[in-house]
Amino acid sequence: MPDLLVLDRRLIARGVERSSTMRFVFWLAPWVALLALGIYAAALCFYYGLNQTHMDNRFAFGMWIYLDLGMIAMGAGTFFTGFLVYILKQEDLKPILNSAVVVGLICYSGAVAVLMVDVGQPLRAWFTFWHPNTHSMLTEVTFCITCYLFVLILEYLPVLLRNRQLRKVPSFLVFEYQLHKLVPVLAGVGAFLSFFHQGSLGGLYGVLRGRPFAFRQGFAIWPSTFFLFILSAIAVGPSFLMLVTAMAETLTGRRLVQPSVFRKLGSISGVLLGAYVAAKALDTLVWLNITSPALGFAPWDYYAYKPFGWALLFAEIVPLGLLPAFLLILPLTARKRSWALCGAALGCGGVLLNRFVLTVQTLALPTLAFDDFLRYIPSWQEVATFAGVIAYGVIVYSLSYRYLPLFGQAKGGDKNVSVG
Amino acid sequence: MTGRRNLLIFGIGMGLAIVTGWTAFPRALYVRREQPLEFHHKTHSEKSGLTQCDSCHVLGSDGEFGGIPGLVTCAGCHAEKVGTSKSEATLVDGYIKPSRETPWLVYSRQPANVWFSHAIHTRRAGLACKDCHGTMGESDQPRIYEQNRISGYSRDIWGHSISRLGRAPHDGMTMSDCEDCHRRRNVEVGCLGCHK
Amino acid sequence: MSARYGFVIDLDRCTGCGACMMACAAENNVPPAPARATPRTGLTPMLVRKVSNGIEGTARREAFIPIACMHCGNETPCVGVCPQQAVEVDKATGIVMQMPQRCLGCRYCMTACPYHARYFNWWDPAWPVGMEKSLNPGVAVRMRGVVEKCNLCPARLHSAKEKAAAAGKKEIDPADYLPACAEACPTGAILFGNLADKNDPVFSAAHSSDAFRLLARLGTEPKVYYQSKQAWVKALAERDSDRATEAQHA
Amino acid sequence: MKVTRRDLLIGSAGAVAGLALTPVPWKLLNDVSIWTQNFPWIPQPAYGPVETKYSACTLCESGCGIRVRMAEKFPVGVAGVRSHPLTKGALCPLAFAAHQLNWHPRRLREVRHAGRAASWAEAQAAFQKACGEGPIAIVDGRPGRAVSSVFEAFTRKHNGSYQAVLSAESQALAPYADWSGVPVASLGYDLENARTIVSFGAPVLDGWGTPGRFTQLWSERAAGAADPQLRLIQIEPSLSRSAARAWRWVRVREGIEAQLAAGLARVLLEERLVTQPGPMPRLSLAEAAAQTGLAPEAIRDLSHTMMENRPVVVIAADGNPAIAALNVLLGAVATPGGIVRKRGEVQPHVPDDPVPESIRAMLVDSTVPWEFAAQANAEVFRFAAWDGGGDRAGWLLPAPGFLEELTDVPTSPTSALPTYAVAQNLVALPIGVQSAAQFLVKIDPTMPAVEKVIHARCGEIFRSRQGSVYGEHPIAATKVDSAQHLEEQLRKGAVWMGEPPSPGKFRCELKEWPMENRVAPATSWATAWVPPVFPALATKLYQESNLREPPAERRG
Repeated sequence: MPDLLVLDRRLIARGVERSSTMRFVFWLAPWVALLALGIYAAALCFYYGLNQTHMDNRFAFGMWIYLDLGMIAMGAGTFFTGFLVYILKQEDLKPILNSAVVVGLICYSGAVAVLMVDVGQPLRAWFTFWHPNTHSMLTEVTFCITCYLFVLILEYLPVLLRNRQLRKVPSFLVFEYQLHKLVPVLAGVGAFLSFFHQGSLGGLYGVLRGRPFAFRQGFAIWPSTFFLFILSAIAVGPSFLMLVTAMAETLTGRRLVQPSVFRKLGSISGVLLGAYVAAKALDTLVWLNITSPALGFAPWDYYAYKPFGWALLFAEIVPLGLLPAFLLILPLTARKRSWALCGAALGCGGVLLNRFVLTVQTLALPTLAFDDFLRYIPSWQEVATFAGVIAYGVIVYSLSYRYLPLFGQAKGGDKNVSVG
Repeated sequence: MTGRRNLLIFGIGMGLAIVTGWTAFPRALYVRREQPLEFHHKTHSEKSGLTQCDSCHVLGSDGEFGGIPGLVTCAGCHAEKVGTSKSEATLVDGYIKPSRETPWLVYSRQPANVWFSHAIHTRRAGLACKDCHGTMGESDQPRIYEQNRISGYSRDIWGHSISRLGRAPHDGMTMSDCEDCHRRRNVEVGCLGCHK
Repeated sequence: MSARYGFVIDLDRCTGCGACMMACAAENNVPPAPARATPRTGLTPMLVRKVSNGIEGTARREAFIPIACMHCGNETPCVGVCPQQAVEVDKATGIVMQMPQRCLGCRYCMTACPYHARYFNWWDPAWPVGMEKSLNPGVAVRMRGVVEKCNLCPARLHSAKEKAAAAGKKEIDPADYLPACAEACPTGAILFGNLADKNDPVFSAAHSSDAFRLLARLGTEPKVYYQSKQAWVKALAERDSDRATEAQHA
Repeated sequence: MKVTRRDLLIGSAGAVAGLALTPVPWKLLNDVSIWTQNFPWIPQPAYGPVETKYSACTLCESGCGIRVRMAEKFPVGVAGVRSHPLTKGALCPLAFAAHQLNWHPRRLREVRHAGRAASWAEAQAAFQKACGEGPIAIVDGRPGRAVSSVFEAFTRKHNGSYQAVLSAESQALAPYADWSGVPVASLGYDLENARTIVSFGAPVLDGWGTPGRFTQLWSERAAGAADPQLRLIQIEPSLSRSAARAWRWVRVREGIEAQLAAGLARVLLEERLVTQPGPMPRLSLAEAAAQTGLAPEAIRDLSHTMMENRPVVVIAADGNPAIAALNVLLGAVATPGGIVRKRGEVQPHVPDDPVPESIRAMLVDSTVPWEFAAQANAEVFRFAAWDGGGDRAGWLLPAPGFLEELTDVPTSPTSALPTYAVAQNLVALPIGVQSAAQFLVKIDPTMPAVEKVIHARCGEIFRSRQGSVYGEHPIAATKVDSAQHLEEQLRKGAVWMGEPPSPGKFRCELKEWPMENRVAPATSWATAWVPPVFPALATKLYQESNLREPPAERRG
């Protein structure tokens, strides 16, 4: 125990004050427990197979895919801020960059982990690289996500290497310095990769000719959802960063970034969200009136089944699309932190709802004339596995915050209930 | 100074790994097993005057391949002990008398998910046995059967060179070997053309 | 010349006995259900579904629709989506082939199939002790965690090919290749043949006025045709709006 | 020089880098994937060559022709035989997985007495003792077989009685037998010549009679057509498979078949729809209508429809005499398209002996349905290949399973033509398993062996010079050169079929209209299926799909 204390102290950067070791341990404990539970649930799935879930032949994708899509969308803030800072030279966003990298790393590694549980034969997953089917959106996703995960790790390294202890290793310093010069390039590559897989995640469902509820016309090989996903992801990415940072701020009770950064993120989010909602509405109209009828599916059929009525579509576009866009654009509300955060939350909610509709509702709706609407409730193993990933995220973020300079060298001590 | 030392240590670790990986690993990967009997293709073809493979490894009228001849064929000559070898005793007392089929270890046995038709490859494509089975027919003692500890496959499937470089044409029976041959003869078959 | 194998199933002749399902499962070494399996987690490469005209009382009519893989010939939904080429349309036969040994079990193809004709191995395949001796040598048992479906009884095509080769013929004798379900049907409702061959009975049957295909408007050109003289059965081909409004009121 | 922890770290880093340049990671990755493709715990099918045999299914009395694929001495596939004259390649759904039955968890392999393990010797001794004390009875579920005559001979010799448990199809023919004196086994339905078939709840399209015979007739002449050659009218309370596919479905109340028959008879007689007069039912049309839940008009229409295109024949689900009487009234007895008498010498249906009040011991053959309730206080010797569940007092004797026993297959009850087939023992009998015939021969060596009886019957058929033998290609019996050859053919899976029936030959007298109220036995979709268990794959039909309702509890 004592040497744990010593180690903990040694790892914290000089001149930075963090909460007491005990307090930190208490904060982590429940999350570690949750993570353990998640690992146990995943182990069950590996050992007994996917009969541990409540997915079935008709609901072949379940909660995991939905939340993967959600997480990846939220993680979009990383590559996008990187893109803004290094490519569009928005230097003033730099302070949140490190934090953004951690968030991205968590979202992507978490998603990949869950995917490995989700597939029936993880030991053969590498076949995708050996025998890739270049026409498959999933191949695109797999390649991009894996590559981007490496990029994220490379982006994370310099942050990691600035840890007080690691700095002591001279060669590491050199390495970090070199790496740092590389970061803009990485940001560029990351942006490129992410643009693509955010898109291909959307394409995943847009190409499903056999599921007219999800099927969309598009440009070249990409259905419209491909572009909508990119747009929606980069729209709410910054919002999510706002939320995370705000959360960190409340938990640590410290100002971690300047309000100006918040406002900037907010306005970017708002504008993009507005654009997205417009595009989304247009796309919906085209689909309802042209695409779907052409495949022999009456639009109102989709919304005939409760609880997934028209309300869902409305909610996605107006209260969770237009409204947050305004909240984040209009100076009146955008200047107010609370309103801005509220807008950010709504925006994220809207995109999460969009992912839900595309993954879950698509599978719940019948295709054959003599089929019925399907129901699916995830099993505890599914929920636990995912909860484990959330816990993993919290743990990684907390550790990174405590031992690494996430928001520049934020000096000064923590105030109230602090966790970092 | 330290830099060079580190480099040295790094190199040593690397060297060790490479050497073991190329020498010890292949040995460790395969378990070596004896055939149940000392069967000599050479002796049998000389004694019986049967030189054609398919005079023992028959092809049925509807193209079904007989594989290794059953005990009945052996019993034709070995109903009683011929010679005094230990293996002879095992054959007669261990298998023929209790009429137990000989548990041969088949070097070229493909997994259950592979469908290979000898009829198609010999009759239609006109391949010779040795094109795939090499000089099996002239063997004057049974090879040791090497079985992959993980996949359970015979070593003949992967081929004897672990790197698969510079192999004899008939050394190796992996899917890519089949594909190569098909590509050379531009024979196009789908997955289920060879899988079942 | 390349064949286009398919079915023409006469729904008026189907009594829903289930012989096709049993014959299919036995031929293809499909394992029996574990205790927890349900109609939604089962393995039924050939599945007979019961449908009705939706009326209660004496006016009620019921029919049975055998559903196997439709072997779609255009924009085959499951082929494009598979990330590692575990599904392909065979050039020589038009069969949509599913390769369990290549499959990683991502189930993307299952979400892509509008006919729900693909099944996932949720459990390890298991038979009562000794029953493995009753397995068909022509077919490999699939492992847990992969997708499987109707591959049109490849084992039977294999032996047909082998027979042809042994006889020195290039083309197989059509009589030698009949999938288990078609062979098993006691009323001859399941007609199997080469849709590309004008002299084949399925060709004329598929082009008869009573023939239709399920969700034809998706444009996937399924190679399984259905046939019925009854209007309400034909109406099941497409998902029309009445049923939706029906559901609205329900 | 001193090796520090740092050195170890760097060294192993080097090792990791080095390994990447060796086959280790790559070959392992590959082999592990191959391992996932052949998990060791997944069963492997047989490897050897496959041979095809022909035989007859013995799981119910239909005796369908089957083609069996064998690998490594065990059946690996069952299919129908197109050239079979009666079943024409059709089988019931369960038959396609019948080869799994011998491996069923409920398979009996050891003698059990009062729920505990026992030996054949004990069972033999016990039965011998019982025979000594007498009287005994032998219950046969499928009369007319070679073994049936062994049973009969045994009972004759050891002051016992021979009892037969008849299938619903045979029971339905019993009234005609009573009225005409023609044995049930000699009667049959000439469906091929009928043009209207009225089924009183008989599952004519779902396992009734011989699978394939009527279903194919129906699919060729009736399916889907608005005005079919062959009209099927199904009278049933619920929309069964037969009702769903019938030309007309008449929905009636439960258990009022007799009343409806009476109502129809009234209309037929009053309106002179039938030529010959018959006894008038006591029930008035109004009463019949009230009890059946149909409008009088509906009953009148129905009787008119029945007469519209003839010949018409009525099929009962069980031995309800009122429905049989309807056939007599319709003139559907001893006429083409009705109830006919099979031509030639059919294996005599062994008549039931009168059952003594108290029976010392009862030997129940494995062909008797598991539900059969033996007479109380009799010591029961039950032969069965599978344990149907429920704790049974007395002896449970492991009988041969699917294809494990040489037996003959007499004519299926509904058939209009006599048939004869032999089922070979294609599979070796497991240790500890014995058929009832073998058991009896052990007790009384003078009993004829089944082989002998079959041989004798083949001789009779050869001498009768009737019909044809349906092997790969049918040949007239007159062309068969010897009884020996005929027997060989049959043992190889061929089936003999006699000449078509000639009209007349017997009459049914109706003194008065029979009015017997009985509730037809509930027919499950596998009632004809005698084994008390289902093949493992049957789960496809009810558990893994909604095609069929789950079978009753006793099913394995």
